[in-house]
Amino acid sequence: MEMRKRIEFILEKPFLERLIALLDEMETPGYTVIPAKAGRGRQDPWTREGMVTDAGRQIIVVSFAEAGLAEKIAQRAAEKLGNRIALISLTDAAVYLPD
Amino acid sequence: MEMRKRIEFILEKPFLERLIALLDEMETPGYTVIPAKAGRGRQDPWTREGMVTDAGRQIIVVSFAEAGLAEKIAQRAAEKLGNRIALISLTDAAVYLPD
Amino acid sequence: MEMRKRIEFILEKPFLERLIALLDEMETPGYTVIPAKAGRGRQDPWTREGMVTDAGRQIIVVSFAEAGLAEKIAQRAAEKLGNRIALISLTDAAVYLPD
Amino acid sequence: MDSLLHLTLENLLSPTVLFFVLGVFAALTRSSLTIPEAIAKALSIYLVMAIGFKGGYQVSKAGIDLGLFLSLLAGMLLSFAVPFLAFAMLKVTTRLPTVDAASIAAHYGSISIVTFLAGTEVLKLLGHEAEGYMVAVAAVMEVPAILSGLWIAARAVTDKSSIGGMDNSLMREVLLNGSIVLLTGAFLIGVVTGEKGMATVSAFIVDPFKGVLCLFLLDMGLVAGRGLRTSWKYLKPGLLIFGIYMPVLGAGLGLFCGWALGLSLGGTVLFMILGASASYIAVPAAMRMALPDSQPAIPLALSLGITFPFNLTIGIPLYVTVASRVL
Amino acid sequence: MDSLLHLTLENLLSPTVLFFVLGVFAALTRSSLTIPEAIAKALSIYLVMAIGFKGGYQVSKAGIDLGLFLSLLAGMLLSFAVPFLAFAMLKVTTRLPTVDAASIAAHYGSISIVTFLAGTEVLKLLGHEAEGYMVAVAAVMEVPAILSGLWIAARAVTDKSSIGGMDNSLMREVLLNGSIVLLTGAFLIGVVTGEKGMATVSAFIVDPFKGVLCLFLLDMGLVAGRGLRTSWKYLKPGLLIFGIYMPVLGAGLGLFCGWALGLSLGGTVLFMILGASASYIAVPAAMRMALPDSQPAIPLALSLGITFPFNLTIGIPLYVTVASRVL
Amino acid sequence: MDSLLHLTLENLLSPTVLFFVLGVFAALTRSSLTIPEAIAKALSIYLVMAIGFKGGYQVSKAGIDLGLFLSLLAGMLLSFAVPFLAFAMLKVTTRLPTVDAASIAAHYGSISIVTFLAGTEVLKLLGHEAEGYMVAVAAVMEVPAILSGLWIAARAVTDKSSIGGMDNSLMREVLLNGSIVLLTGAFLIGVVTGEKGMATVSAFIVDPFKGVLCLFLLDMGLVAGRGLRTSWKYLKPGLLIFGIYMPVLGAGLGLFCGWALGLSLGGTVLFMILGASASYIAVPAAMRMALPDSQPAIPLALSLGITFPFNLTIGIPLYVTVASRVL
Ligand SMILES: Nc1ncnc2c1ncn2[C@@H]1O[C@H](COP(=O)(O)O)[C@@H](O)[C@H]1O
Ligand SMILES: Nc1ncnc2c1ncn2[C@@H]1O[C@H](COP(=O)(O)O)[C@@H](O)[C@H]1O
Ligand SMILES: Nc1ncnc2c1ncn2[C@@H]1O[C@H](COP(=O)(O)O)[C@@H](O)[C@H]1O
Ligand code: NA
Ligand code: NA
Ligand code: NA
Repeated sequence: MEMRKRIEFILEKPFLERLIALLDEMETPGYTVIPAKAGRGRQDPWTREGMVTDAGRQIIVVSFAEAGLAEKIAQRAAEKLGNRIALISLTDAAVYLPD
Repeated sequence: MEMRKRIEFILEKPFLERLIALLDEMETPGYTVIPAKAGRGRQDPWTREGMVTDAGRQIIVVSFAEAGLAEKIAQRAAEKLGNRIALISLTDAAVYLPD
Repeated sequence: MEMRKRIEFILEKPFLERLIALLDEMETPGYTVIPAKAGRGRQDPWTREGMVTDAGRQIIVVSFAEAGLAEKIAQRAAEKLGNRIALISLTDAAVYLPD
Repeated sequence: MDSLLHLTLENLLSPTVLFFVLGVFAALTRSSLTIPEAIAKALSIYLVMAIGFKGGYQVSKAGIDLGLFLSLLAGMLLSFAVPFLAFAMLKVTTRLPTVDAASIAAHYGSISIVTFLAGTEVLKLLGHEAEGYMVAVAAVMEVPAILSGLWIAARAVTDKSSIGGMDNSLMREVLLNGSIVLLTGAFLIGVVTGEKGMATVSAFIVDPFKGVLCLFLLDMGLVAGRGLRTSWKYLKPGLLIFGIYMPVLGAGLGLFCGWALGLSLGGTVLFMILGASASYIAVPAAMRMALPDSQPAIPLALSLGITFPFNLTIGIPLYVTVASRVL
Repeated sequence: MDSLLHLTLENLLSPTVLFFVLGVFAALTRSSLTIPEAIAKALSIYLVMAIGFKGGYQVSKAGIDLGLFLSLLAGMLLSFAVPFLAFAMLKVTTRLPTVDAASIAAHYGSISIVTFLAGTEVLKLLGHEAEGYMVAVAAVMEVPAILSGLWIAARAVTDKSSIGGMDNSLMREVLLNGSIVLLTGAFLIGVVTGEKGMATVSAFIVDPFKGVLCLFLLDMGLVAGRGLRTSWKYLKPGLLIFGIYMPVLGAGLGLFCGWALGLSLGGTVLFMILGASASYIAVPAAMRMALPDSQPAIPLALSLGITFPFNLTIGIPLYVTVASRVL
Repeated sequence: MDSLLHLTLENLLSPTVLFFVLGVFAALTRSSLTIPEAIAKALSIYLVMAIGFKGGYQVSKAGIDLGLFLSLLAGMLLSFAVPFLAFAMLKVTTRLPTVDAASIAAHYGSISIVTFLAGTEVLKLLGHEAEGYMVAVAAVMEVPAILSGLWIAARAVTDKSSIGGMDNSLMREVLLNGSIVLLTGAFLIGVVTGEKGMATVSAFIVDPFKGVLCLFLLDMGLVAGRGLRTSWKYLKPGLLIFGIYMPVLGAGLGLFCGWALGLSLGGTVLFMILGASASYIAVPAAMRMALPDSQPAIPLALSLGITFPFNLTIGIPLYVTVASRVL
C-alpha cells in the first residue's frame, strides 16, 4: 500500500488525444478513460443522447501517480489545455499496487 | 490550485432530473453525469444489460464545489431525496481551475 | 454524515464476477460498477471501440465501506486477484447515509 | 377446447415465443448472453415506431370514424378502472404494504406494448386483422392508470410523506413519456402519409418486423429470467397467482369493451390484451418517482416475470379462443 | 411558383420530414424520448456507408469520365470559397467575435451528409437521378472548408494564442475523419464491385434505407430541438437570418457549378444542396480543437437548428424548382 | 491452380473482404472511424442468431441423421486435438513462455464464427450449400479446445500459481458462453419451427445478412488493424508464420474429417474452416481467467490480426480449391 494522487480530468472529448499524448510524454504510469453522459458548467448543459459529433461533450480521465509527478502533470495539462477545456482535480489515495 | 469538495451521488436514475434541478437551484458551479452498469446495495443486485426501463438503475453525478456549498448541497439532497434513493459522499480534492 | 473509505477497483472485466463474489462474501454494504472506455498501464493501450470480446478491457468498481472492512477488502482482493489484474485504491470520503 | 389447445401449441412453437424461452433459459442458467442496453432501447424504439406507423396507415385506409373515438374513451376508462380492481384484489389476497399494492395496481392498469405486438402477429397469422386505431388505444392507456394508482395511494396510504406526488418532472415523465410520444407521433404520421408513406418505409418497418420482435423477445426473456432469479423471493403465492388471474380479469373487461363497441374479432382480442397486460417500461419509472417508498422490484418481477410470459404463451391463444366463441 | 408550393407541401408531408418534426416537437416539449448515442452513431454509419456504396455503384455503371474530376475540383473550390463569403456576411451583419465568425464560416463551407441524403430521396421520387459521383464530391467538401476557416482565423484574429493551430491529431481528425473515410471507402468499394456487389448488399443498404433515414431524422429532430432550447439565446436576429439566407447563397454558387459543369438536373440540385448545407458532425469537433476560444454551441445551433430544418423542409423543394427553371 | 487464382481474386474483390480491408486501412492510418461497442455486439448477436437459425432450418428440411452426430463428435475431437498440435509447434518454433503457448493453442483449437460465415457466403456464391448441421459442429468446437488448453497448461507449466484453474464462474463462462447458447438455441429453434419459422423471420435474418456481414467485417478490420498496430512487436517471425501455417494444418485435419465423414463439398470446406480458424471472442476471456499469467494481447493479435485475414482472403478460396480436388 502506497500513497498516490488520483488525478481526475473532466475534459472536452475533442482534446482527449492531446491529453493522452501529454500523459504518455510525461511517463504517467497509466490512465483510464471513463465515459460521461451529461453535465453542466459555466456554459450550457449538454447531453450525449442521440449525438453523433464529439464536439460539446466531456470525457473523464483518471490517473494514479506519485504526488510529485501528479502535480507536474496537472500543472502541465492546465497550461496546455488552457481555459474552458478541462477541470483537473487531485485527491489523495492509498493504492494497493498489483504485484 | 484550490481546495474543493468532490461530491459524488450514486442515485436512482428516475430522480436524476430532480437532483439536477436542486443543483441548479443551489447554483452549483457544475456537475457531470457518469453512467453506471450494475451494482448492489441493501437491496437486490441490478444490471443494465438488456434493460429498457429507467427504473431500478443507478446513475452517478459528480460535482466539484467549495466546501461550504458542497456540504449544504449534500445536506439538502439527502433531505429531499430521502431514504433509499441516493448515496452521497464528499471527498477533498485540489482543483486546478481552468482560468 | 460518517467517515467511510471509497474503494475503487480498476480491474480486468473477465474477473468482475470473481471480485463481486468476494465483495458479497465479505459482506460489503454495496458496490457500483462503472464502465471504462479506454486506458493504458504498463501494458499496451486498449480501447473498447468496436470490440466484442471482454478480454483486454478494464471495468471500474466503486464501493463505500467502513475503514476497517475496506482495508480488509482491498487486502483480500489484492491477494486473490494477484498481479496484473486490478488497481485498487482507497480514498477518505464523508458519506451522507440514506436514512 | 380442441382449437384452444391447438392454437396454444402452435403459438408455443412460434419463433417469437421460443426466442423468449431461450432468453429465460439463458438467464436462469446464468449464461453470459446479454444484449447491450442501447440495443434493447433501439429495438423497442423500432417496434414502437413500426406498430404506430402501421396502425396509422390502416386508419388512413379505413378512414376515421366514431369507433375510433369511442375506443379511445373506452381504453381510457379501462385503464382508469383496472387499478381499482387490482388494488382491491391485492388488499384482499396478499399482505403487501398499501403503497406497493397501489404501485402494482398502476402497472396492471397500464399496458405492455410488446404483448400487444405479439398479439398482432398471432392475429395476422390467423387472418384476423384488427382495427388500426387499436394502436392509438394502446397509447392512451398508460396515463390514466398512473393517475389511478396515485389517487389510490393518496387515499389509502396513511404516511403521506411516502408519496412523492405529482411534480412537474413526473407529470412530464407520465404525459410525454418517450414511448407514448413516439407511438402517437408515428401513428399520426401513418395517418397523414398513408399509402405513399407506407411505400417509402415498409421495407424497414414491415418486412423485418417479426425478426426484430424475435430478437427483442430474446432480450425480454433475458431480463425476465434475471428478474425472476433475483426477485423470486418477493413472489409469495398470493402475488404469484395474482400475476395470472389478474390478466384474465383484465382480458374479461377488455372483452366487454370490444363487444360493447362492436369491434372486429381482432380488435376485441387486442382490447383484451390491453386489459390483460401490465407495463414494465414507462410505469415503473413513473411510480418510482411518485411512490418512492414502494419497492420497485416487486411490480417489475410480477409484470415482466409472470404476467408477460403468461400472456405471451397461454394468454393470447386463450383470448383469441374466448373472443371467437363470444363474438 | 405553383409547382414549388406543391413540391414543398408534398415534401413537408413526407415521412422523413414528419419524423424530423416529431423529434423537434418531442425535444421542445421535453419529452423523455431519446435515441441512445451508440444507435445514433450506428445510424449515421449505416447511412454514410449506404450512400457511398450506391454512389460508387452508379459510377461503376456510368463509367468514370472527366465530369467526375471536374466536379471534384469544383466541389473543393466551392468548399474553399464559401467560408470567405460566410465570414464576410457575418462580420457585416453580426457582432460575433472574429474567432466565432471564422468557425461558423468553416461549418458552412462544409456539408451536411443528411441533407444530401434527404435531397437524393426527393430527387428519386421526382424521377431525377443524379450523377453517382456527387457522393465523392460530398466527401471532398469537408477539408477545404476547415482549412479556409483556419486561414481566416489566422489572418483575422489578433490574439494568436486563441488559435490552437494545425497539429498532427487535428490534421488526422480533418483528413481521416471517420465519415470521410467511410464515405470514400464505400464509394470505392461500390465502384470496384459494381453490379455483383450491389446484388450482395442491396437488401441491406437499399431497401430499408428510407426507413432508417426516418429514424435518423427523428434523432436529428431531437438533437436540433434540444439545441434550439439551450442555445436559442445565442441566435440573435442577425445570426438567425444568416442561417436562412446563407444556404440560399450557397445553393446559388452550387447552381452555378452544376450549370457550368453541365450536370444533370439531379446533379445540379445536389451541388446546390452541398453548397447550401452546413456541417454538424465532423467540423464542430475539428473547429473546437483548432479554435478553442470559439464557442462551439453557436455554429452547432445555427447549422443544425436553423439551416438544416430550413433545407430539409423548404430549401430542397426550392432548389429543385429553381434548378428546373434554370437548366 | 488457375481456378484457385481466379477464386482468390474474385474473393478479394467481394464487398465483404473489401470492407474488412477498409477497416484495416482506417485503423492503420489512425482514422477516427470507429463502431460503437454496443453496435459491434449487436452485429455479432445478429450474425450468430441468423447463422444458427438458418442451419437449424436446413436440418429441419434435410432431417436429422447419423451424419449429424458423427460430425458433432468429429468436431469435438478436432477441437480437442488441434491445441496439442498447436502447442507442439509453438514450443518447437518459438520461445514463448509455456503458459502463453498453451493459451494460443486453445485459441486455435476453437473456431471463429465470422470466418465460418464468410465461408458460407463464398460457398453459396459457388453453389455449394453445406450440411445445415455444420453450424452445430461450430457450436461444440469451443469448449473442448479450452479444456485442452487448460490441461496442457496444467501439465506443462511448472509454477502452478499461475493457473487460475476451473472455478464455477469460469466453467459457466466456457459452457454457457453467450455465443454458444445463442448459436445452439437459434439452431434448435430453426429445427423446431422449420419452414414456417423461416417464413416469419427470413426478411430479417436472410435478406440483409450479407450487408450486415460487411458492416461487421468493417468493424473486425478496424479492431484487427488496431490490434496489429499495438501488438505488432509481439509477433516475432516464428509466431507470425505460425499464424499462417497453423490454419493450413488445421484445415488439413478438417479436410480429413469431412472426407472420412463423407460430407458434401460445402460441408468439408466448412470443416476445414473450423479447423483453420481461431477464436477471438469467447476463448480470450476464458483463457484470461484460467491463465492469468498469460499475455492476452498475443493470441488476440495473432488470431484476429494474422489468421483471420489470412483465412478471409486466401484461406477460404484455397480450402475450396483443395477440397474440390480431393473429394
Ligand atoms: N464544478 C463542476 N463539477 C463537475 N463537473 C463540472 C464542473 N464544472 C464543469 N464541469 C463539467 O465540465 C463541463 C464544461 O464546463 P464549463 O466549461 O464550465 O461549461 C460541464 O458541462 C460539466 O460536465
Ligand atoms: N456501499 C456502497 N458502495 C457503492 N455503491 C453502493 C453502496 N450502497 C449502495 N450502492 C449503490 O446504490 C444502489 C442502491 O443501493 P440500495 O438502495 O442500498 O439497494 C446499489 O445497487 C449500488 O449500485
Ligand atoms: N496508474 C494508473 N492510473 C489509472 N489507470 C491505470 C493505471 N495503471 C493501470 N491502469 C488501468 O489498468 C489497465 C491495465 O494496466 P496494466 O496491467 O498496468 O497494463 C490500464 O490499461 C489502465 O486502464
Ligand atoms: Na392492463
Ligand atoms: Na456548404
Ligand atoms: Na480452429
